[in-house]
Amino acid sequence: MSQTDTSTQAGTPTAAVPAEPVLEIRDLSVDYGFGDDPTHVLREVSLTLHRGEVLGLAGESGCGKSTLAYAATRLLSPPGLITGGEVWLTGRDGKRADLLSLSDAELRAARWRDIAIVFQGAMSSLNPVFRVERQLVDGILAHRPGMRRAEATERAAELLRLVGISADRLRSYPHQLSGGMRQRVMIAMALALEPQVLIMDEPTTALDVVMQRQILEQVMELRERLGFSVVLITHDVSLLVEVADRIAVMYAGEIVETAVARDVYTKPRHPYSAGLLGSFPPLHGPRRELTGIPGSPPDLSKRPPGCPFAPRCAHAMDVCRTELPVLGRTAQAEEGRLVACHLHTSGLVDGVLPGLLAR
Amino acid sequence: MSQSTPVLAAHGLTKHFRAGGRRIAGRPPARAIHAVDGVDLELHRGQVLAVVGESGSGKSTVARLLAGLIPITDGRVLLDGAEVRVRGRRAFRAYVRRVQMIFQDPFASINPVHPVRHTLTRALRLHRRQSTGGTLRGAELEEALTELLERVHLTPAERYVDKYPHELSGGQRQRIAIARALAADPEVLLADEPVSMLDVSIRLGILNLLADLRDRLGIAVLYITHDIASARYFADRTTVLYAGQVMETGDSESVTQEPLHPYTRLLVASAPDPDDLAGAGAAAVRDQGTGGEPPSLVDPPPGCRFAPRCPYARDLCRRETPELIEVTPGRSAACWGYSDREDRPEVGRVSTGSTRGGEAGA
Amino acid sequence: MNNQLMFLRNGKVTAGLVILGFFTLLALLGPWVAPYDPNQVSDALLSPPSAAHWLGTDHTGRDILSQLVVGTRGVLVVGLVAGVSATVVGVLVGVTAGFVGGVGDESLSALSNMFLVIPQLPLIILIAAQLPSAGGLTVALVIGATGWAWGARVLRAQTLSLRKRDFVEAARANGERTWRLVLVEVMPNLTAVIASGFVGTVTFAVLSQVTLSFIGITPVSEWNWGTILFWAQNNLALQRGAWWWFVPAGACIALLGMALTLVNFGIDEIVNPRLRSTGLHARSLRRRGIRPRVGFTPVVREARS
Amino acid sequence: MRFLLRRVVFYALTAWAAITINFFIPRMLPGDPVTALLGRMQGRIDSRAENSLRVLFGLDQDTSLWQQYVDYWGLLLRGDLGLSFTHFPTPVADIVSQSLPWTVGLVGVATVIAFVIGSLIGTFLGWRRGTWADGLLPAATFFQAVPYFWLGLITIAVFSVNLGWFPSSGSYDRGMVPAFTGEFIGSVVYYGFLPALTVVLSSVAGWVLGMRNMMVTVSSEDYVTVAHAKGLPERQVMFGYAARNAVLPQVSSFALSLGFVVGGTLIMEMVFSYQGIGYTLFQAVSTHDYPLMQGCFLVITLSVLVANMVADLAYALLDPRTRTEDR
Amino acid sequence: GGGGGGGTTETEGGGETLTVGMPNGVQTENHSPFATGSSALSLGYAFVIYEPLMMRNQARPSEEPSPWLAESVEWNEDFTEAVITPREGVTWSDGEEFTADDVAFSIQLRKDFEALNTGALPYDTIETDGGTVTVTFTAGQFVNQAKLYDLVMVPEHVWADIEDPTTDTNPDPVGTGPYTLKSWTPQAATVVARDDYWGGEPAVPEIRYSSYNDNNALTTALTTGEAQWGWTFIADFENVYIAQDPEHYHQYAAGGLGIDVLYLNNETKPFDDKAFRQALNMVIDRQELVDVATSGVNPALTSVTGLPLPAGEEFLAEEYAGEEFEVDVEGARALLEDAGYTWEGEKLVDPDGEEVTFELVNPAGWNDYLTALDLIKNSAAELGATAEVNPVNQDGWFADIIPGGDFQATLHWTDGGATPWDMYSDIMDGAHYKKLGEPATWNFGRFQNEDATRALADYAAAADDATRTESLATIQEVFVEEVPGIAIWTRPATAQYSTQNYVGWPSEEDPYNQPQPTGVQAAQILMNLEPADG
Ligand SMILES: Nc1ncnc2c1ncn2[C@@H]1O[C@H](COP(=O)(O)OP(=O)(O)OP(=O)(O)O)[C@@H](O)[C@H]1O
Ligand SMILES: Nc1ncnc2c1ncn2[C@@H]1O[C@H](COP(=O)(O)OP(=O)(O)OP(=O)(O)O)[C@@H](O)[C@H]1O
Ligand SMILES: [Mg+2]
Ligand SMILES: [Mg+2]
Ligand code: NI
Repeated sequence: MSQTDTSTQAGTPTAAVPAEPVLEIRDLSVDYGFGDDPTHVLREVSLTLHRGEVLGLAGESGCGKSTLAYAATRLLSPPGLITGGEVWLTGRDGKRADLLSLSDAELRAARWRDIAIVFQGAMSSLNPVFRVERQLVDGILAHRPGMRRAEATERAAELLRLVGISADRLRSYPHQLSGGMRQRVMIAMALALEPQVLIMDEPTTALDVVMQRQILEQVMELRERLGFSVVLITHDVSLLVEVADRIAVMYAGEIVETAVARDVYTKPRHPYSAGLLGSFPPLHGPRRELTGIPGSPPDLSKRPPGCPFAPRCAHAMDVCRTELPVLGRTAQAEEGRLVACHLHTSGLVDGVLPGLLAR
Repeated sequence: MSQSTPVLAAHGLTKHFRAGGRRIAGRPPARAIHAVDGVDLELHRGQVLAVVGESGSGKSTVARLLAGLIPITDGRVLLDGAEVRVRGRRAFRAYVRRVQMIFQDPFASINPVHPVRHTLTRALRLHRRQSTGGTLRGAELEEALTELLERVHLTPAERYVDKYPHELSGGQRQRIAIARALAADPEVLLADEPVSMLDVSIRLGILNLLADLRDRLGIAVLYITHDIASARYFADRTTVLYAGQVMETGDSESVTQEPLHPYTRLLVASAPDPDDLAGAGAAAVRDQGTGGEPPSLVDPPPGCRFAPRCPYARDLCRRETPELIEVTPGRSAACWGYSDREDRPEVGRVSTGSTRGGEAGA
Repeated sequence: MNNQLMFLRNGKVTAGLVILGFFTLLALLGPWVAPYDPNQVSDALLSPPSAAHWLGTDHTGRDILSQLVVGTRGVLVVGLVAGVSATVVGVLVGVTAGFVGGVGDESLSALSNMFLVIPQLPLIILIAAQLPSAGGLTVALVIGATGWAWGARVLRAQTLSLRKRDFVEAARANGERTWRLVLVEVMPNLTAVIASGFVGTVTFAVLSQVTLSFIGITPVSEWNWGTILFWAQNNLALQRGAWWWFVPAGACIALLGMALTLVNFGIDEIVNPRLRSTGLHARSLRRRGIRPRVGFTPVVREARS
Repeated sequence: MRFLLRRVVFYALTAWAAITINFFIPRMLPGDPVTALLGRMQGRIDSRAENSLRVLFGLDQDTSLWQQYVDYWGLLLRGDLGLSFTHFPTPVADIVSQSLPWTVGLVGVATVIAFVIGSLIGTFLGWRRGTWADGLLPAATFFQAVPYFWLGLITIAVFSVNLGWFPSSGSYDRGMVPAFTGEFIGSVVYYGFLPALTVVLSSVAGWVLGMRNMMVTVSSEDYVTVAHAKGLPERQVMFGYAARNAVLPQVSSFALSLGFVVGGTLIMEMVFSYQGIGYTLFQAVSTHDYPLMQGCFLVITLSVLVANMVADLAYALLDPRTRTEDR
Repeated sequence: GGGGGGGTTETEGGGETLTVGMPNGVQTENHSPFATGSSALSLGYAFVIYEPLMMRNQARPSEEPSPWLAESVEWNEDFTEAVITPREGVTWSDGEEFTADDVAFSIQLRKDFEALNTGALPYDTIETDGGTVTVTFTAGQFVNQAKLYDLVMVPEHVWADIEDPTTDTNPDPVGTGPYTLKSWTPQAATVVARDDYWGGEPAVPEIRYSSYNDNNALTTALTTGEAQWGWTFIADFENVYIAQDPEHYHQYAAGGLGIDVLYLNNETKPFDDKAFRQALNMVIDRQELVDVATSGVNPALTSVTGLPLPAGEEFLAEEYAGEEFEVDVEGARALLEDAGYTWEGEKLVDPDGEEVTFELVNPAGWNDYLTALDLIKNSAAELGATAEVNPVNQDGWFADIIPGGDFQATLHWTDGGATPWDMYSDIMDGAHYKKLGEPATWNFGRFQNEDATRALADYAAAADDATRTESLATIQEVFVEEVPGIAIWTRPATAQYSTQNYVGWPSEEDPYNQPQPTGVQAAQILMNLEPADG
């Protein structure tokens, strides 16, 4: 086990936890497979997004981040199946609705207007046979039936300028744009109706760092201006620490820790979060020794009982192997932090906690 | 810095791809993609050289040129100081016995239809001889196989030899790929983004493995990445590529902490850095208007390739291509700012890292 | 999961294989299990199905069931030979073109595109009609010689993409010989594509041969289902109301073709996993009232298993 | 532009190859037209007349194959396809131009109908995957494998002989003389209905299956999910996004399948006594009428080539990527 | 519907249109009465536009021909000269008068253009002498008289200007016949009755010649009534055709003198042995053959001479009158035994100790022939001989097998003609003899018998009936004794017609000519038709 000594001081949280939730995911469960033996990918996941907030969703590949995002919008493709839970979305008009029990028409209406999503494969999210213009416009017109085409086109041009692309690109086909531009077109498209919530699933993984920064900064800037909330999904924790207000760490289909971004970085509570942070080298500051996490992620279709991280956890106790920890407050009852780990939730004495996790 | 002759060195390495599909016989290629233009590299035993640069900067092309997989347009590759000519299969095999490549994507670089045993024994039989001289087989082969798997920490070996790639995790696959490269007992490993496709938690294992091989076996490693932080962590020296040309080279620590070239600065500033929450360094560079995209590699204009995006660029930069200039011992940058020309631009000495070191440090 | 088992779990494939197996058995045992000699003339001229002749007799009193049974071999052999020869040529041309690239690729794909564009059946008729004896095997070879292009084209595309895959490059970087690259590294990855091309060609070959027999270009003495239809048509089976003479052979052809298509489905589903999932569980989904849709994930709040 | 140029070069090459194959095949193989002609007449021609026929057909002079080839090209370039043996002395060009429009019309219309209907059904099946609609698949595979002629003959037996709803043969009322009148066109449609129906019936299944598979593949593309996420109406997603992209590979296989379609037509024309080019070719083949054979095959190939070019163009129109990229 | 009964449409003249169907596929516009395969010949409308010199009754070949465009044709003693007297008062359809010059010109055309001389008549001189035309030949034409009678006449004033009559398509046909061309499409040609025809006005005002792609399509058209006159082989015609409308549908098979023969290769085993040829001839059941293979259409041969009866009645040698074929397996076996054959088990072994096996070939697709071969195979089995039926490629059969004698046994037809000479000559004439492998025009079985060869030559050259009778008796004797080939069945001219609208067709009861629409007899038949009552 390792010890980094980056910081002992918690920086003040960038934002005090705002009171008003826009998106509340409660006990969402998702299965893959229609057969008799489906894979339970998400198990009663709960997550709250507040107004104006950037919530980072971190976790390694395959832990169910995208699944969560897609399920919350009911966009999961077959064989995905939502087997339980609620997704409460507060619309612009202040009405709250459970996305999972809306009718098709209501859901269609809510989509894009209240909740928009930028996909993981944003490079392939544009229809290759239509011009950018058409793809921007049809989304607008679908929700604003009264609008004239010319107006919609005008709006589309405006959106492109918003993300830093000149309006004459409207006449381009997707393949004529570079990866970064396509990504930005997608973001522009997602912002077309000024939604309440913008979900971005690894919007920059395929891009290089320079481009990544450009795009993310643009989004953050727009957020300031337009005041929407963002769910940002990535497995690049260092990126999240930098841009997110709050971070939720996922592991094997479950949220194992949520806290203010800075806290996750400086004071990870869950052993997995700690391991994650010990896996990437810092660009600046002293070179610290990196340990990574031993073992490999579990196969979601063959989940052992107990804490899914137990087999890789250096601090696993007997109870970890038999009993599934639930997301709850830590023993110290830290503000704004929830952890799913027996070390923290089962009320153990502080002294027993390993150093890093006790900080 | 070069204390000894490098195992593998490249001088003026150049690769032009034909643009616009196939060439029409008899006519000179109409347009060429200048993927790599006059790159110099040196790989030393027991050292890791990182090559960083954004997507499309020619990193993979350099690796493939060094591995002899594609013909060189211009320049020389020297193995132990002797120029390499890989005409013919025998010479090629002799060469790859000493210089091996690891591919970026462990999911794609291992044939899914063959078990691990096939992948590795092929490599062994190609490159190793039996003690009696014949092709490796039987018990000796088995032994070599076990030893190879152990070298990449896949133990116990029996558990893995008969698995198919799809039964292995990404990290395990990448280890198989490395084992395959090690089968030849190479002196040089060309690792083309060996971890970019892997999970954060697994990456480290692979990088540590490579570091371990370097230390134990004294292998020279070319580590290609676009993750500049990992270059700092893992490589002894770092070379920054931009649009097919070397922008800067030097020991990793100083290249990342005190970048000389404006491009390197941009790169370093753009990398996500949890310790720089205010984004000061990034903002500093960004405010200078370094937006925009890399230049087209088809018939690139004269002058510094970074000039169009460079906040300091002068006429000189747009006119003449700068050579690598040794700024401090062991560190060079291809930027007119470090020359002694009259009309040189003023690049200043913006440091992105060390100034804020205290903030992040304990 | 094991690929082979996956293949068999698919109901369509199983159905296809069962039908194929049945016909193969008939092809092998035909002459022994046929109740009569298919050429044996009898007094029961053009009689409808009866206990003695399950599928009735033709205009000279020959037993149709026997003709059908004995004719199975001719059909399958032609299908097989044409399939094999077309596949071999297709693999040679396609894989070579895909692998060598450059001028070689250019000319080989031009060649296969040509063969694709030139209408096949007319060409086959043209050639078959000129041959001194257009027996089953000859026809099979002609079909093979003209029918390889589609497979070659698909294989070329696949090889092209495989060639650029890292594992081929990696093997090359390891110093493997080219032929080994092709045979050991590339080809096994093409099995499904080759198999599906093979099955497709067999279907085409069977239909072509039956058609050629029907229009009388191949010797009508070699029993196959097309020959039966030839006799039936020339003796006005339909006008005489002798459906038993006309319908079974056609149904057999369609059934065989259907079996081959079903098998191809299965292969397709292996190649393209997106085609797989729901097909398997359609019934249980309907029972549970789930309609899998893109864009609207079904929500079922049922007791968790 | 390079894309188009490449295609044009390819088509020119293919045309040349087709013309050459077409010339050589009949010549390389045994048999000669006079004996075939005598055979066709089964004794109605005095065998001593054979010699006069040889003189007539110009088969008695020995010119080298090369010379014949050169002559052949010379004639072709002048638009002269020679004189038919069996319809002696009608120029092949006349026979061909008399029958070609019928085939093109019937096959063209039927194929397009089959393509459209098949693609629509396929779109629907692919979209509704996993529902009862999947039950149609086995039926589709059955129809796909039914031999053309068999289906045709059964349709004749049922619809014209038994029910008497449609004529069993011919392309229009034999009492009519072609003209652009409503009556005549009505007759053409009436006579073309059954043949077209069989063409559609036996080829529609292929399009259904192809389109369904493509729909399934395309439905899981990101841009389709995006379209849903945008809250677009289902029809718009289904047709504008999914089907619009799924149809692209269909279009290119449509082009390539034309060769097969023409093959099928040949049989259809035989069965329905339709006066098309396919049947003419078959007739020419069985009588060793080289000039006619060559003419028909040539024209068939060239029409398939032209259709391919049209489909290529359509593809280029439908898929903006081909317009700028090479290949 | 359009199919059923749609073919009968009222024409302006009041009568019904008569639809003739032919199974010859799509046509190209060519009204030439000369060009083989022209639509006019193929569909048959040439024969209602152009007419022959004399009208023969092909159903009764021995009957004297009746005058048609010629009042008479007189032959000299040795049949080397014919004097033709044209009919008076005949006009061409363009109004010009039909004259002796037209006759001379029409014959001269055949002489000048070898390609038009399909009868291969050895013309010498053609001269007009006032109202008559005298044609001389380089050899006696007794057996070829019919070929001269059948020549159709074309107008000199039209054809004289035509540069190459062999290739001319005769776009605007002018003839003496009862009809003129009205319209032409690739599917059908329509002709209408002339009102100035020399023989009076025909009852059928309009005839449509429809083309069908094959026998089946035509059969369907005939059974549905779409076509009312045609000829094709309809298997089981009673059920398939007649039964559809027993009152009106008829099929008439007019037996001529042509037959189908199983040619036996007289120069290879086993048919080089007369005994085996005779034995096989004795076991073939000719009635079964016609019943099974031709659905009873072709009349069975009864006379041992192979002559079709009753057409050949008067040519029958006294010696063989009333002698009929009989299946006699016992007799055949006895005959074989006498000739030194033995049996090993059931297998027949020839005197050399070899098993007797042979191959029966015919083109694939020749349905009736192949069925017949199958039955013959079974008959041979009764003798213990093993036969095998081997369908071959049609072209190969025509090109190599038949002329080169590359077979053991194969079915082939003989020419008809006005006398049995054609039939016998085709089977056994030594004059046609060619070595095996060299192409022969007839006598494919390579039969050589000096008596027969001489008798055949005598018959053709004879100037008197007595010589002819004598020669014919010799010929028949050789045929019966030596069995050069095995006569199978009569090859009649068959046609189907409907009496729904018109009556007066040739029939069993009124065999005034053979019933097919494609032939010079068509004009005669049409002039004989009358509207049906009701
Ligand atoms: N169609 C499917 N059928 C079965 N399992 C699936 C399917 N799609 C995803 N999964 C499984 O669901 C789990 C979660 O997948 P998901 O895509 O949500 O992960 P993720 O966290 O977004 O990963 P990444 O970082 O790679 O995008 C994975 O283990 C994956 O194997
Ligand atoms: N075979 C090829 N033909 C033509 N152009 C090529 C070829 N291979 C690479 N290129 C071009 O050469 C340039 C450099 O490519 P290279 O793959 O070396 O970049 P890279 O630095 O490895 O990028 P990445 O980080 O995305 O892997 C790119 O512009 C690429 O488009
Ligand atoms: Mg994801
Ligand atoms: Mg690369
Ligand atoms: Ni630790």
